[in-house]
Amino acid sequence: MDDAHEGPVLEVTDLETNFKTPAGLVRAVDGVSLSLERGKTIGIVGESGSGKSVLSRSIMGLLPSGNVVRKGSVRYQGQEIGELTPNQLRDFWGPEMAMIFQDPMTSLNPVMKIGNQITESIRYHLDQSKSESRETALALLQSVRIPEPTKRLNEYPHQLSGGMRQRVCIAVALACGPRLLIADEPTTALDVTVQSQILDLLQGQQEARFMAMILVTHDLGVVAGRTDEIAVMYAGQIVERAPTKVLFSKMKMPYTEALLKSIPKIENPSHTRLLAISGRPPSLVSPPSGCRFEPRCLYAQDRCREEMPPLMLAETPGHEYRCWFPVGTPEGKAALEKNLREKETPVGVDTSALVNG
Amino acid sequence: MAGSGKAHLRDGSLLRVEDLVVEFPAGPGRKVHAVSGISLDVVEGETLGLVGESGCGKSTTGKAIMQMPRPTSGTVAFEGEALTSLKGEALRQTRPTMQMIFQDPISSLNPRRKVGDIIGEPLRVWGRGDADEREKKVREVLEAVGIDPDAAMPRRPHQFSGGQCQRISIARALMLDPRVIICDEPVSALDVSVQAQILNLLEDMKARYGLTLIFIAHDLAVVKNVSDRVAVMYLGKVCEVGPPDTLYEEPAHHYTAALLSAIPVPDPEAERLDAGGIGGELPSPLDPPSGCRFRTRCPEAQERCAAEEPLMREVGVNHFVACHFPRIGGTAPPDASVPVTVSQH
Amino acid sequence: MKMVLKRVGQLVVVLFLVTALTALLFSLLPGDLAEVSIPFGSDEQREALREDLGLKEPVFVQYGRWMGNFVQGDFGSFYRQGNVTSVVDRVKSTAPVSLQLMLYAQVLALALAIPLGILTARRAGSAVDKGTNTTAYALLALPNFVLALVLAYIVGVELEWVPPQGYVRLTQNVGDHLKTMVLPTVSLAVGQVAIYMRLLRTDLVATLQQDFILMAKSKGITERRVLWRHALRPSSLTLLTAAGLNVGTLIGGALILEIIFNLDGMGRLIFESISERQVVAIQSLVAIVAIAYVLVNFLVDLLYAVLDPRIRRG
Amino acid sequence: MAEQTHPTSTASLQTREDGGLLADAPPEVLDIQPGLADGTGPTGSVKVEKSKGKRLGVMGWLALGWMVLVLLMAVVPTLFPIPALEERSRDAIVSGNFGPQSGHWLGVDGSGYDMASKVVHGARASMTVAVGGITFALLIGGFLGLISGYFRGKVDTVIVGAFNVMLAMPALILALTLATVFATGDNVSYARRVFIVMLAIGIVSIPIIGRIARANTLAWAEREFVLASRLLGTKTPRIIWREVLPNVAPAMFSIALLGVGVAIVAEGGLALLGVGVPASITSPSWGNLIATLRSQLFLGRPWGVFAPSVAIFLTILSLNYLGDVVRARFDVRESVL
Repeated sequence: MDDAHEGPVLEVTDLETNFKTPAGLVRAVDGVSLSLERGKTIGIVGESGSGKSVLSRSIMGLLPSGNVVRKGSVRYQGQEIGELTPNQLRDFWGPEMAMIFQDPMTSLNPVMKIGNQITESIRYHLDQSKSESRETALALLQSVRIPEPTKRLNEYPHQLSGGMRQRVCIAVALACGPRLLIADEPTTALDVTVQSQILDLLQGQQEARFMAMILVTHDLGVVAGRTDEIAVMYAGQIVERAPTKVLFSKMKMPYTEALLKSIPKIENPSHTRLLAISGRPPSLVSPPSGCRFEPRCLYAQDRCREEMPPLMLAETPGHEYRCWFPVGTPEGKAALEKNLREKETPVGVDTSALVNG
Repeated sequence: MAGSGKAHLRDGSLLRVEDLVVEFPAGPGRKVHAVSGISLDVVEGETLGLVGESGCGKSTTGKAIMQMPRPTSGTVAFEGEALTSLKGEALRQTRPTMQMIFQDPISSLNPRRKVGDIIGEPLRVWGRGDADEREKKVREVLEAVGIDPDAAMPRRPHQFSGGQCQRISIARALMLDPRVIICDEPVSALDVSVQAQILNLLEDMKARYGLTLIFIAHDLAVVKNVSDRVAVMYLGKVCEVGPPDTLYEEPAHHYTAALLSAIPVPDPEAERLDAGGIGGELPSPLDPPSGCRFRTRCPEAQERCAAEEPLMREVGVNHFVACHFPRIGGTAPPDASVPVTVSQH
Repeated sequence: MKMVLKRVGQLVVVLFLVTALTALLFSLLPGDLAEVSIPFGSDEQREALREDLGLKEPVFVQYGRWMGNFVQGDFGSFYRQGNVTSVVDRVKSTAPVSLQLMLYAQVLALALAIPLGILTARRAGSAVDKGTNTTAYALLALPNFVLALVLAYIVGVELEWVPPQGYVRLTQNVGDHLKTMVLPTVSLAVGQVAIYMRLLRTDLVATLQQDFILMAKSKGITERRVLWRHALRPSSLTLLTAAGLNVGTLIGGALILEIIFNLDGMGRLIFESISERQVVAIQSLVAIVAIAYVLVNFLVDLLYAVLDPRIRRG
Repeated sequence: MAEQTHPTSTASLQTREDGGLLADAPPEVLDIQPGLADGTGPTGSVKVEKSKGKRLGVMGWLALGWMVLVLLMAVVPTLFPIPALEERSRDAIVSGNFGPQSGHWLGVDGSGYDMASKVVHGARASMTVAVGGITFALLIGGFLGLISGYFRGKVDTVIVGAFNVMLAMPALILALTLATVFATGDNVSYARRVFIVMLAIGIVSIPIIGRIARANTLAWAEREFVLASRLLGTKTPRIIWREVLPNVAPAMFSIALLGVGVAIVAEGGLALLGVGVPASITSPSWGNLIATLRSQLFLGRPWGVFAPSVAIFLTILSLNYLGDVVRARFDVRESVL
């Protein structure tokens, strides 16, 4: 890949990723489009089963071959990823794109020294000698702020704490200087104090290396202060996408609003009643034909069940949402008020909690 | 430590834990100091939140209160009766008064039994009621936790989602009309939207059945939401106890402050208070630091912190901290009576 | 070091219990041992034998004497009509036969099972995988003595490629030695191949689904390297344990095959001693087998620590 | 080590993201929450649950059919249209044709006795010894394993030590010793010999089944539902019986099915060593048929060995298959040796 490429590093268009299972076709990712510029970070937020992890692996081309059906386009610096042979794809992994996984306890090989786990891709992709690669690994460990890096090179993963292991994983991912870093729930398995250290580290490295970064998480708090743009996923689809500040200040999608309201907030007094989202996400085998959030939505009307809303543009540039009765609009307000009056939505979601709360 | 002391204990509490120590053998001559002399109490109808990061001993504390495993030393008293001195059948007789809910809702339910059997089991174990009365009670409690009894009773746990399994676990804990329920990370394994349902349910059940709760979790916001009193733990010790609103507003312990500043806030405009976080690694529970256990990572640590273990003292209304140099309340007075705890190793 | 000491301690306890149990068992044997051993001897000969074996003394005294001799390398004697042979001498002549048989079989089994396990795990679900698995499945249901008899009949009797029975020492003639060993070795190895292959396949398939394999793949290194450097080592642990535990099965199998193929090995020796009630010899032989078994498993534990660094410390 | 692995993977569902969901997601389940009668819908999706691997399948039915046949042979051999055991075929000896022929579907042995008849009648001794021995081992080994895994500590140390001592002696040699000591001599009855062979096979299987039971108990007893039951005040025997055993039983049962196969082989091995079920014209077992007729093999008359060998092969194959079906059905992991 040459640096001369103009435009976004990554362009995803109508990406679909389905899994064949005995129960039927699971539509894990369903028509997702997004693009990402160099030096920018996009946050992908969703609950488990929303398809966010499948999306990130699908972008990498890292899905198992057997039972996966993939459609749509993923272009990395103009190159269509789906057209690459496995060998070409391997040359992409490391120097072009790299990934960090959720659980640092299981994502390092337990029987291999840390040094070797870092140097193997350096030696393979960058053709460095054994001693050169060791120097590089040492520098990497220093840059991810691991104390006593020389000693660590000869240690095994079980000798490190979770936070240290995630730092090693970051060093492994950064080893060949990728332009796109995908961090798939990098801090979910970590304690809160370690989480902030790791997020700071990722942000620092992303800025210093001018990388594009995809930060996948279920926690709106994690992406709030650290991304340029956020995409909210629900049941395999992007339901809202906006620049970070716009999303929080002018959210249109009832799901985004409900998600934010269901989280206990530290500044609220104790025993504040939470606005829980009733029910649970729909089956990905036979999702509702209308809006996928409709069965749980407080704004839902008959139209929502009949017709799937497309991604619509909001007034702010770069803000898209998937809703017929968006939050903060006259239609949305009317829909909500109607449901409040009738104490329930057309499918029977109880709205009285909202009145009491 | 983050320290010892019992200044924060109250009179007339329902459950009183004093100097609780739990140690596990870890090979010849070594032991894990999981819980090292903590004291806590809960008054009737209150929710005590126990918060801390992984490895701080909060779950071990919960289980030791239930005498499962039995603590190495210390006393646990329920309405003045020391559970720690009861054995065998006498201890078993106290079981119905305290129940527990666990983190992993799927592991909490026997996959080979039907939900109706699982929920009815406590009544059969204690021989309460006849078959009809038992079924009536099962139905009542299942409905209370928001599960349709007719659909649920003949099914097995794997046919339910994590959130529903957690509801079923709560129902089982309620069957014997307990006075206290210890909730050990009950929402950590659940998605955010389901988490809110379970938290609301716990509040409802507490009101409906007049429960006293001990709520153990690592998420400070969740703990604040449900608690009347919060205890922060670090490496087997309690560092700070207080009412949630004041404790979160004005943390006295440096560790609490660091924890609070590390929470990611879902608001891009929020100023990220960079309190420097806490550096360093959690010390090994095999060989904890002398004096205050937090001193190896504390930004304000001084010589005294290594030599002398801080005691609990009141720094605000009902707000207690075990720290020599807390963020509020001034330096602790010198106390020569406190023996210097030096690590044996 | 601590581990070695602990292991030696265990070895001693196991040996003591195994031999004591054997001694106790044989003391329950009905009839007079001297009578059974030399049915046609004179009364004086029997009396001498009783004296020699200490048959008049209580069991534990007999046992103590045996133990004293055993640790000094004296394994006792065979008492037969008119002659007394030393157990040590017989062990020296028979042990190599059994060891060769087991070693050949184990090497052959692993040499076939490891590549097959890797191949089928990599192509899990493919025709090759299914075919290999079905074959392995069938072979698992084939007792080694059945296989041995069928092979002896087809290869030895019908085709006359190799002698159906008998043994030639390695030092006598290498070619003939291998010819006599091929049928017993194959008979013993086939079942093991199936077991090992299936174990390795299962473990590899599980390992290949681990996060660290995904991580290794995402580094963009070759598939070969992912398989050999990352997946194989953590997957070989169960196989290793199985190989150690299987030594017991191997010894039992060797015993049967030595009888079918008429090989003069340890198994035959044990069989003879038991049917002739040579109590002292049995105790020594059982002790030797137990030592071998425990030692092999000790070696397996050491290898385990080499393969898995998590076990190494403390 | 391998023994510590958890028996099922359901727990991972909650913590792992989509990867886990797709790898082993439960069926999209019914939604029983109030106010959500519609939504994901309780209909349709529940039925999808039985996936392919869990049904018996053609092979499973064949295996089951063969085992039923074997049991019929063992219980009512008279059901089968076969010549009497004592009947000899003059024709076969005269013509020198010992292979399958009209009236002798499995051929005849070197002395002209019908092999089908011997195989059918041999089933009783073989199955008695194998099923009886394994049942004995299942009761004793299963009990010891449950106790050992549930209580841990000293009880565990003692029981595991006993298992290890038993395992340090190769099973066949131990069985041989037991059979020699208790079942040889002039005036030992047939029934006593069969009983002792059965017992010998049972005793050597105890540590194997015991280890499986223990490893599974260790894993299941760690589950929180067991802790929950203890906290409810349930007495220990009830916990073991109601909470632990139902989860450990599938693993024990599947290993017992394999164990019956191994026991059939062991019966053959003991017969070859001369201490099995005593052989005579009227008391065949599959093992003693092979043992007594094997010398004919070298004389070019292999049918005496082939017929019982095929019976043994098919039986073990069926048992292994059924064992796997049990394992797949109850999601038993193959982690334990």
